[in-house]
Amino acid sequence: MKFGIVINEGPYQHQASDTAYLFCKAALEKGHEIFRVFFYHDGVNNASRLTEPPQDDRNIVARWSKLAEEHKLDLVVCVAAALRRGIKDENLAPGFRISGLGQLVEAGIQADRMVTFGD
Amino acid sequence: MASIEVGGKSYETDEEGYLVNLAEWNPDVGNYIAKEEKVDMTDNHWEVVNFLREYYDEYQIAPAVRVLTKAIGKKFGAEKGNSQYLYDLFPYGPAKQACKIAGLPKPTGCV
Amino acid sequence: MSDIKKFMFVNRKAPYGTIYALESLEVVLITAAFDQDVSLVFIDDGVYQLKKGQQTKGIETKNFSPTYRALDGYDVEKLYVEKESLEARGLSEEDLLVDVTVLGSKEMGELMDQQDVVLSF
Amino acid sequence: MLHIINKSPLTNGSLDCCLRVAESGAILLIEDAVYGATKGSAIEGKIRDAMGQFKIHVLLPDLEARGLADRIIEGVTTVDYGGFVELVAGNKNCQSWL
Repeated sequence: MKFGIVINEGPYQHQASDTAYLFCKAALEKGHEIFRVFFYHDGVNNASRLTEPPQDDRNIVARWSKLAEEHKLDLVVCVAAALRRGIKDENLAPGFRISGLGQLVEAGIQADRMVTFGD
Repeated sequence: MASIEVGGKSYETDEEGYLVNLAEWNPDVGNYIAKEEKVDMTDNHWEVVNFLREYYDEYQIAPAVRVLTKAIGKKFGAEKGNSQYLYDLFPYGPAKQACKIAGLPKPTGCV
Repeated sequence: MSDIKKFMFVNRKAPYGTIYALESLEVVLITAAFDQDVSLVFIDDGVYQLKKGQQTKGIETKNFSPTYRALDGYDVEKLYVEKESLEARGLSEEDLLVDVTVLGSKEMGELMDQQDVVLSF
Repeated sequence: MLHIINKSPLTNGSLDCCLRVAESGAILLIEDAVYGATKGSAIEGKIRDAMGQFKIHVLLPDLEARGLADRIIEGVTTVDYGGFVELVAGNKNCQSWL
């Protein structure tokens, strides 16, 4: 089955990104496909390469990049939300790309299920 | 921050030349931006630009091209309600170019 | 992409206190371009998004409430408000800035069941 | 239909709203909503009532993280992330009551 994922909250402030990550990992382990992960609202902050958590904490951004690399995930950051919050190509972590809201709608059309994680 | 000089007054713009403060707009500023864009403003051009400003005043957004086309057709006649007509007036697109001349914000959320 | 899906946007948050209402509206405007079956529902504090007479000068924030009136031009015509939420806030249809269909909770639930994609922000 | 709740029902109205509007189907409590799945809370009765109409699940890792895995209300089913995935896949659609 093809899943589309929406993440509306940034890392560390809210559990949404953690839950979404563990959901994606479990779905992939079960042989499902993640069609796209769309980062919206403060969720765009999950894509900041400049994030430096303490070493004894999980690295949420790096974890997404790694999962994307291993499974060829499409991590899309909403351009309108990103520009509002200072996320640009220059500070984008590996595996993420910036694109329009149409990518969210398209995920809704293409995926069998859409799951939203947020506050 | 960039700026443009029109009639001895300075207007702030963003890097792409969109007016920063929408309230500062006046027809001279529109004409100036049009010249920069190499658009020769005719009555037909002003019709669209003025329509965009009225639309923005009323709804606080610049309309999507599809919505603009339909609305123009309804208001000014079917022969004007098609994207060919609008692209002939504004070769770089009614959303980008006409909005810029009208002093409206850059259309975001591009598909 | 010829298949048409039923998209429902569930608005349960008030405007201005958080950005969710505004960014939700932005998604709706984009979705309109994809020729899908779009409905918007307003439940709980989401009904405050449609309150007439919003004046945002004092908080130096853009008033995006007039944009709801543009939805019709975008062919987004299905706007539903939950009756219970409206009543719980002392509001009636006359307080709203657009025409909506008022539904009881259970009718709202049935409508939600029929959707393909339910998005809430 | 699957209804996902992520806020503590003791301080937030999301679960109430879901119970008022939703017809039937499954409810999954995740993140801070897992407090709703525990015995002895002020809303235990509400959860028990809802069981007649909905199948209620709780995300166990979230409950364990909060030190309450030993207090689950009888009849609430625990799932791990894999079970969460299957719930989404097994229902026609889902809604996150954010």
